[in-house]
Amino acid sequence: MKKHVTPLLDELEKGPWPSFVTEIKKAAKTSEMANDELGQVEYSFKTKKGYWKHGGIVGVLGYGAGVIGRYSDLPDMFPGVTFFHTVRLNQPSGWYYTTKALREIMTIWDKYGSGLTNMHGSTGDLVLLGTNTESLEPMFAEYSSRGWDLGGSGSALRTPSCCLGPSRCEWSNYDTMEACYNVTQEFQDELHRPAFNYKFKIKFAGCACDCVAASARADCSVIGTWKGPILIDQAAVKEHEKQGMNITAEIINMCPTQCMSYDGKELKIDNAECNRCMHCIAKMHKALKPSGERGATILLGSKAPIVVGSLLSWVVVPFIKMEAPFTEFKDLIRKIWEWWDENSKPRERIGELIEVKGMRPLLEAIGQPPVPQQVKEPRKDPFFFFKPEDFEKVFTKDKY
Amino acid sequence: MKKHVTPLLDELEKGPWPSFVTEIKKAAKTSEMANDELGQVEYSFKTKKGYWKHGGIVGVLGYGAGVIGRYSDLPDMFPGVTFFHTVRLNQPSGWYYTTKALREIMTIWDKYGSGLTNMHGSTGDLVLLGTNTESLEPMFAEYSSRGWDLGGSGSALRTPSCCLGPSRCEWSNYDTMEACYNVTQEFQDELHRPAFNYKFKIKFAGCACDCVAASARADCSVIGTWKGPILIDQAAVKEHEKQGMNITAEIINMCPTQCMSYDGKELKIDNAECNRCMHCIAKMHKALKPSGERGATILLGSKAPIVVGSLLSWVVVPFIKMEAPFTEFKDLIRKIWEWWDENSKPRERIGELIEVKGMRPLLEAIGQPPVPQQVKEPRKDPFFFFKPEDFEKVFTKDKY
Amino acid sequence: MALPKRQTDIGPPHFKQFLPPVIQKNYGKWKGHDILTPGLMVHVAQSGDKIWTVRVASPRILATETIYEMCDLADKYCGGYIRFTSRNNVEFLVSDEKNVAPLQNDLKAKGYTMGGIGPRISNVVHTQGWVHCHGAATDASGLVKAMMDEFYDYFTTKELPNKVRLAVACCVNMCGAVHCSDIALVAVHTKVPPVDDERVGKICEIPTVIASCPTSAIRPNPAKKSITINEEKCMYCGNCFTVCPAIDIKSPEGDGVAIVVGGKVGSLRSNPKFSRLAAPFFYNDPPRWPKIVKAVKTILETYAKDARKHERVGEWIDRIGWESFFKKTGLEFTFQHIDDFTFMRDTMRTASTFKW
Amino acid sequence: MALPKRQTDIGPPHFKQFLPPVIQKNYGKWKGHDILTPGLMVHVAQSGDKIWTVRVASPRILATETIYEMCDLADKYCGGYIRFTSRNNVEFLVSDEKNVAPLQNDLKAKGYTMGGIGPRISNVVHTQGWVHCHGAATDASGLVKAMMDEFYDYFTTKELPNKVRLAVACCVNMCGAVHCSDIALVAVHTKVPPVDDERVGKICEIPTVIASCPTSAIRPNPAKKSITINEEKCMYCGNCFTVCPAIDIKSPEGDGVAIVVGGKVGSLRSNPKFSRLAAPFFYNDPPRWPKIVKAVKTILETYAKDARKHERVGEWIDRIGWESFFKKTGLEFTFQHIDDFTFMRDTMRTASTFKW
Ligand code: SRM
Ligand code: SRM
Ligand code: SRM
Ligand code: SRM
Ligand code: SF4
Ligand code: SF4
Ligand code: SF4
Ligand code: SF4
Ligand code: SF4
Ligand code: SF4
Ligand code: SF4
Ligand code: SF4
Repeated sequence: MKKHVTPLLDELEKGPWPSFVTEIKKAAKTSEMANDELGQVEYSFKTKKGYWKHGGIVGVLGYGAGVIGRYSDLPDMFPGVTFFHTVRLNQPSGWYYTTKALREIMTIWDKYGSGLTNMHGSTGDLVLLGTNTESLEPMFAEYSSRGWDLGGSGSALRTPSCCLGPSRCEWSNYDTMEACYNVTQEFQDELHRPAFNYKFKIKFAGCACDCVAASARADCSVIGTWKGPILIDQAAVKEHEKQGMNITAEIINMCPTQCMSYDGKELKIDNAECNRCMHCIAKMHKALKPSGERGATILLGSKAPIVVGSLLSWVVVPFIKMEAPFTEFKDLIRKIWEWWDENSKPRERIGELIEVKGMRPLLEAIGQPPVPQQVKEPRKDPFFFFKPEDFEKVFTKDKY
Repeated sequence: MKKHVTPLLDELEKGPWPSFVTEIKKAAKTSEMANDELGQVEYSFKTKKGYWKHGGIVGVLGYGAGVIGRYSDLPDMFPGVTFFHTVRLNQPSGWYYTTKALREIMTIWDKYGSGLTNMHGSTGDLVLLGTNTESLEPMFAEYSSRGWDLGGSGSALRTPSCCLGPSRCEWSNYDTMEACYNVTQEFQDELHRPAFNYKFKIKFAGCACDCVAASARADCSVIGTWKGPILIDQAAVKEHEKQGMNITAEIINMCPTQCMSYDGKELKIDNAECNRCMHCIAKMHKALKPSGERGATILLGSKAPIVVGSLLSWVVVPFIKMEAPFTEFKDLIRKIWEWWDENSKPRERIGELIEVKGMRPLLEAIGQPPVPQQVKEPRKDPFFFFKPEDFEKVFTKDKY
Repeated sequence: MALPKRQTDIGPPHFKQFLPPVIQKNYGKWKGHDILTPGLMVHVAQSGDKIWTVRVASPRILATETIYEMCDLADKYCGGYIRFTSRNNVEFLVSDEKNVAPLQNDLKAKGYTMGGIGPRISNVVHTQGWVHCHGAATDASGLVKAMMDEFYDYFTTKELPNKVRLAVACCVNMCGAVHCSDIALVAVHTKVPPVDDERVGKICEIPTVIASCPTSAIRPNPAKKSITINEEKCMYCGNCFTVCPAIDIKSPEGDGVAIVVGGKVGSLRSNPKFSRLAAPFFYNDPPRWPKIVKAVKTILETYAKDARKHERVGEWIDRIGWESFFKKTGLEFTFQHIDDFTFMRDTMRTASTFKW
Repeated sequence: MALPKRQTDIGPPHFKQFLPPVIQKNYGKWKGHDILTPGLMVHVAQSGDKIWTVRVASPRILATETIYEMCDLADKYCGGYIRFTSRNNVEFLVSDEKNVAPLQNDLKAKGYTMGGIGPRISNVVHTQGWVHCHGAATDASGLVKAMMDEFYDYFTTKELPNKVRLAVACCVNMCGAVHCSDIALVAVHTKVPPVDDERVGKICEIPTVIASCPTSAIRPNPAKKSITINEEKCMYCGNCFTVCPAIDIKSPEGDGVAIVVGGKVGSLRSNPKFSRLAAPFFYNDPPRWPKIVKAVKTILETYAKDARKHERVGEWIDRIGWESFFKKTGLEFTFQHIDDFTFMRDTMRTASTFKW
């Protein structure tokens, strides 16, 4: 095994933060692939350029997704990375593992791959970093026989992910972990065999804190929320104060709807005006908690900038019950896909399509009425479309 | 003269608000035109439809602007309005008149037109409502010989207008009235002979109250502002309080930058943080006033919705001195026009063009540097253009 | 009679000659003002000089007869000076305090309406309507009269949290400031316009017609030397009609009025704001459009009751949220309220933080 | 050796088997939590049961060797349970309080970094970079390491007004949450990509290439069975390269990194926000990109000093205004900061209300 000289990368082993270079070197001790990966990365640092190619589609039999083909541009210099595909293993909900399971995964990986991983990828997968084409089938046999399946890639449903929700958090408004598992199981075909016009991501967050960044990077963002008042433990309010909290500055003045008051004795919330932003609850976590009916808000469309600029997800269904077996949610997703499929062009995400077509056809397709909760503000320019039935149903009402 | 039966319009002579129907009837007593106008409007009320045509271009010799040709669709029913053009007389700055001047204008109008006016049109002109084609020349001779000229119309500079500013208001940061007059005089040719690709409006407001709605309906909005601290008369603060003002609720809490404080004794302003919104000054007008250097912010682009949706004007020059003879401002306007002229398509307003081309070419054409004051927030998507000189001038600086 | 000698490019007369002497003297040197009544204010100069302003409502369409009468009053009490405001009210400028009350009495006697100063409704900025414009989908003066009869007290006496600027536009060209008014009416068409192919060929410039359409609904129809309108894409703005009269946008059955709210132009407290859709459509119902007036009244009174002092309509709505606005006013939220023009993305809600 | 029997469409294993018993028991019945130190928190169930979480930094690229080591620790102190966070930290889940301190000591001894909980910097969400991606305009892991060495104390000890979420993306595809992070780096190309006409014809689908361009800069070049790029319109996003490798976007001289700031995804206080441009371009300067790190540090420290408690970076900037942000950080405002993409209109200032 050729030892690469890596003066630039060596610099990145200095300093207190854990070093990815050290990790690559660890793997390079036994893996030719990892060793040449080290060499190629050093060369990139030297020349300020990447040397990876996309390649043809590679994968396992019967699947169109789960493996990203990757090839070095410099196979002569770095033969170990001539092929350097990544494998996306579908992580368990909430990224919980037993050491037994984790060791098993790693042992198989040491056998077939570079020994390098991403724990985890941005979408949520357990990413195995670098293997060659012929290893894919046997490796998949080993993983799948032990209960592990591949995640998504390409124009498919992407591996859903979730915050840890009810497993360790007091604020989860629905069972994010079960929802993520159950929905992933339901849509195995959509996950493994790209049949969409582009990718579709689902992320489950238990509350408005959004610890899985669903609102910014999921075509479908499921954000838990509730319908009842915020319960107040006045003694605990005092306790927060005693521990140094300036309740007026930190809570009252920061409440976005200005629906709270505190006179030094009693904390009051005008619940009808509260928009459930979670600020007071999160910061005064010992004193306040939500109550009443639980469920989620469904938002659609967020994505990265290409092609029309980055989008955040938009409220489509203000409130939906999220209870196993999540039938209502699954039906909704199916209707959304159907409409998306019928109307989109290749490489058009759902958010982009909604922008092109408008919210109305989507809402009609999924059977949702228009409600002000969907908008931050109504339209400004008086360029609106009417359908004949609007006149019959709406504008002949007594008030029009 | 045929007396029209006007049961619907008669309804609109009831009620306390002054009635336009009464006005039309007044004029109809002596004017055949006004009489048939009454009839046609009644007919519109009955059939819920307007009956005016645009027509060919009409006007006075040597001018392409100032008259709007208008013809009835129902000349047989209402022969008096077969021709019913409007004439736009350029109002004096601030809409001040002597009765002598006003009478003179009206007398001429009684002679040639319907006796109906709009005091004033939305752009600001003194609008004379309804005359025929052959009256235009003699009428113009009478008006112009007495010192009155026509306003703008069509693809021309439109009649500039201004708030009354220094004539009666304590807050004017520059002489809006003189600026409006002087600039109108300077650009007589552009006003009378449409040579632009579309209309161009200029409105002058003396401060951020914007009493002439410049920010929403002028291609060029000139909003007065200042650079010094707000002077506080603490005794007058007390006076406001005594007269019932809740200083905390009405002033402190409403200051958008939260840069004010009041402890019941002294009102304080952190002037570096003040954005000069005028709220505290306007509501506590006896206690507070601006001080220091005066001038204006130049904003470009506002317009009504067609074609790209309504626009508010955008800050282009954060601060400009506005002192007679307004050379700097006039040069700026000329440069803006030049760029607009070279780059726009027919019927493309300056705001629309800026949106198509981006701010950079405009700023470069008028010699303005980019400054954060021009934006509410920087761009989000990393889709930016670079020019070679940016690397030379900016990105080779020590910090890049 | 021979005509006087014609002049060109002389521009407007210089305003100075029209200013009352006290203004000329104190020009640019005003110290402050006091709103004494809804129809009367006084401005005080640094010199101590004062000028009283009596503001009078105007229907904007004025017959010369009325203007002569106003001139008479101005002669009697104002030294022959008079002005109009940016919202088309008339202002009598009184330099001598003694003249204020007699002027007010005389105005009252002659049936004039004083008011509009301070935190209340002033005159309605509006457009031509059936009185004079060719594209009008409603009448503007009629709507103004119907509204202001109803809101009369808000001009003459009653106070509101802040100024409420009303506007009316008779088509989406919006000649006025409808797009940035507290409460405004804008007339809309709701039917795809029929095209008179023969006339299009004769009187219209086809590329201009095609370019005029905000939604790119117009395509050339070379066979007929005309154009065709894609019915799916047309949102009846009438801009094609503006550039080509052979496209007949006006329809007695389909034309009507929308209500938009929450706009402003000044920068006090919050920046200028666009008006946004409150109600997408009311059938034209002249002469008094009772349902529209009622809807506007509901909005106005909900604001009057609910807003904090100095909050403009749009600021109030921003504080309570649009979902509360619809709840409190009882206005129906429809598909039309959801933006589907270019800038939809900025109007959609991106969080679960709304009120039920 | 024979391979085990292959299965398909089994999906991920059910998570329940991976949950520590105390979590299984108290699932969905947690009462509250306390952050004890930056690297340690405890969650208390309604039942009174507790679980301690020790959070450890990870470079995300982990060799199996390291994972085995972590497994050993989890076996020793956590009953064999371990998890990863949504920001790629490792969490050791301790059910028995007695094990907390020994675990911490052992972790320290082995050189692990504990921290990231509470109002401070947690791990950096990032992408592949030169390590694995074909379009990368920089390296992601390298930038992360360079930054986090500098901000180490903000992970382990120092407090900030609120959480500060850092992210790095190695191209504008932004695999991560750069577009909504408090402070993030995004790599950009700055040169119009040369087109290999011969290869385009062979390996690319021309209509897809044309459609891929956000600015419509690409036109067909039928003569060469290729495409041409309009240099005026191209903003080097590389999307054409994503769909067609014959367009060579990567350039050692032209590639570099921009800094964006002020984004967030949660809805506490204010709605989710997009990140916005703070600095458009720094040349790639591996291995430690010192100027970028310095610029980020300036932003971070200005925020730390200036923001109110609980304010996120974007909320702080919204309060003080972007003009103040540039003034206080000393970052240069350039033409690139002014939006010239589709949604420019919403980013321009529409009032004279700014700070000098
Ligand atoms: C591995 C991963 C980054 C990472 O280091 O974690 C990744 C890597 C790639 N992404 Fe991504 N994306 C990854 C999460 C994301 C995310 C974040 C998320 O899913 O939460 C985004 C932003 C959200 C979104 O979907 O918009 C993202 C937005 C993109 C885009 C832009 C899509 C768009 O509509 O704008 C592309 C471009 C494309 O699809 O052609 C892309 C394309 C790619 C490709 C496939 C490009 C390519 O062909 O080389 C990258 C493969 C790199 C490689 O070396 O394996 N990746 N990509 C992430 C997936 C790991 C996993 O499965 O867990
Ligand atoms: C473990 C994790 C969830 C998971 O499934 O993995 C998690 C766990 C908790 N989050 Fe989170 N958050 C986690 C990612 C996030 C994210 C997502 C992200 O960063 O990509 C966000 C959104 C950030 C944003 O808005 O851009 C997030 C925004 C919050 C907030 C809101 C902070 C704010 O005021 O804006 C809270 C509430 C708080 O801190 O007061 C919160 C609170 C919490 C609590 C206190 C919830 C609880 O009661 O257990 C947890 C410990 C807090 C801590 O780490 O300081 N968590 N949290 C994630 C840890 C990531 C890490 O390693 O650092
Ligand atoms: C008379 C007046 C309305 C009024 O009742 O006061 C008016 C009347 C017309 N406007 Fe206007 N506009 C008038 C002020 C405005 C304003 C307000 C302003 O100037 O402050 C606007 C909005 C601001 C703006 O410019 O965007 C305005 C935006 C339009 C538009 C839309 C322009 C656009 O770019 O979106 C058109 C359509 C056009 O130009 O073809 C238009 C076109 C028209 C035409 C010429 C349409 C036509 O050919 O019939 C109208 C002539 C009506 C007539 O019967 O004379 N008018 N127009 C106003 C001019 C009087 C004056 O000179 O003082
Ligand atoms: C006479 C007039 C200027 C002119 O050149 O004609 C004028 C005159 C004054 N305005 Fe105005 N404004 C006039 C149109 C406007 C407009 C334009 C419009 O309505 O189209 C606005 C912008 C409205 C908007 O933002 O949409 C306007 C927004 C203000 C404000 C800001 C109110 C606010 O808090 O938002 C003030 C300050 C105040 O009232 O405290 C103000 C204050 C004033 C003061 C007190 C200024 C002064 O010291 O003299 C004047 C008397 C106030 C009053 O009428 O209540 N003036 N004022 C206009 C009277 C119109 C009318 O007949 O009612
Ligand atoms: S999103 Fe809410 S429920 Fe989920 S982990 Fe974060 S705070 Fe808990
Ligand atoms: S959840 Fe948010 S809106 Fe509701 S009371 Fe608390 S801080 Fe206010
Ligand atoms: S805009 Fe300002 S200066 Fe002009 S009249 Fe209004 S308040 Fe006075
Ligand atoms: S002018 Fe506006 S920003 Fe300045 S102190 Fe007064 S209220 Fe505050
Ligand atoms: S709003 Fe429309 S119909 Fe009314 S005057 Fe203006 S252009 Fe004519
Ligand atoms: S009415 Fe408007 S939308 Fe319809 S075709 Fe004409 S221009 Fe286009
Ligand atoms: S951000 Fe770009 S270069 Fe980096 S991993 Fe994603 S697609 Fe590849
Ligand atoms: S790099 Fe981007 S902007 Fe340039 S041609 Fe390719 S897709 Fe278009």
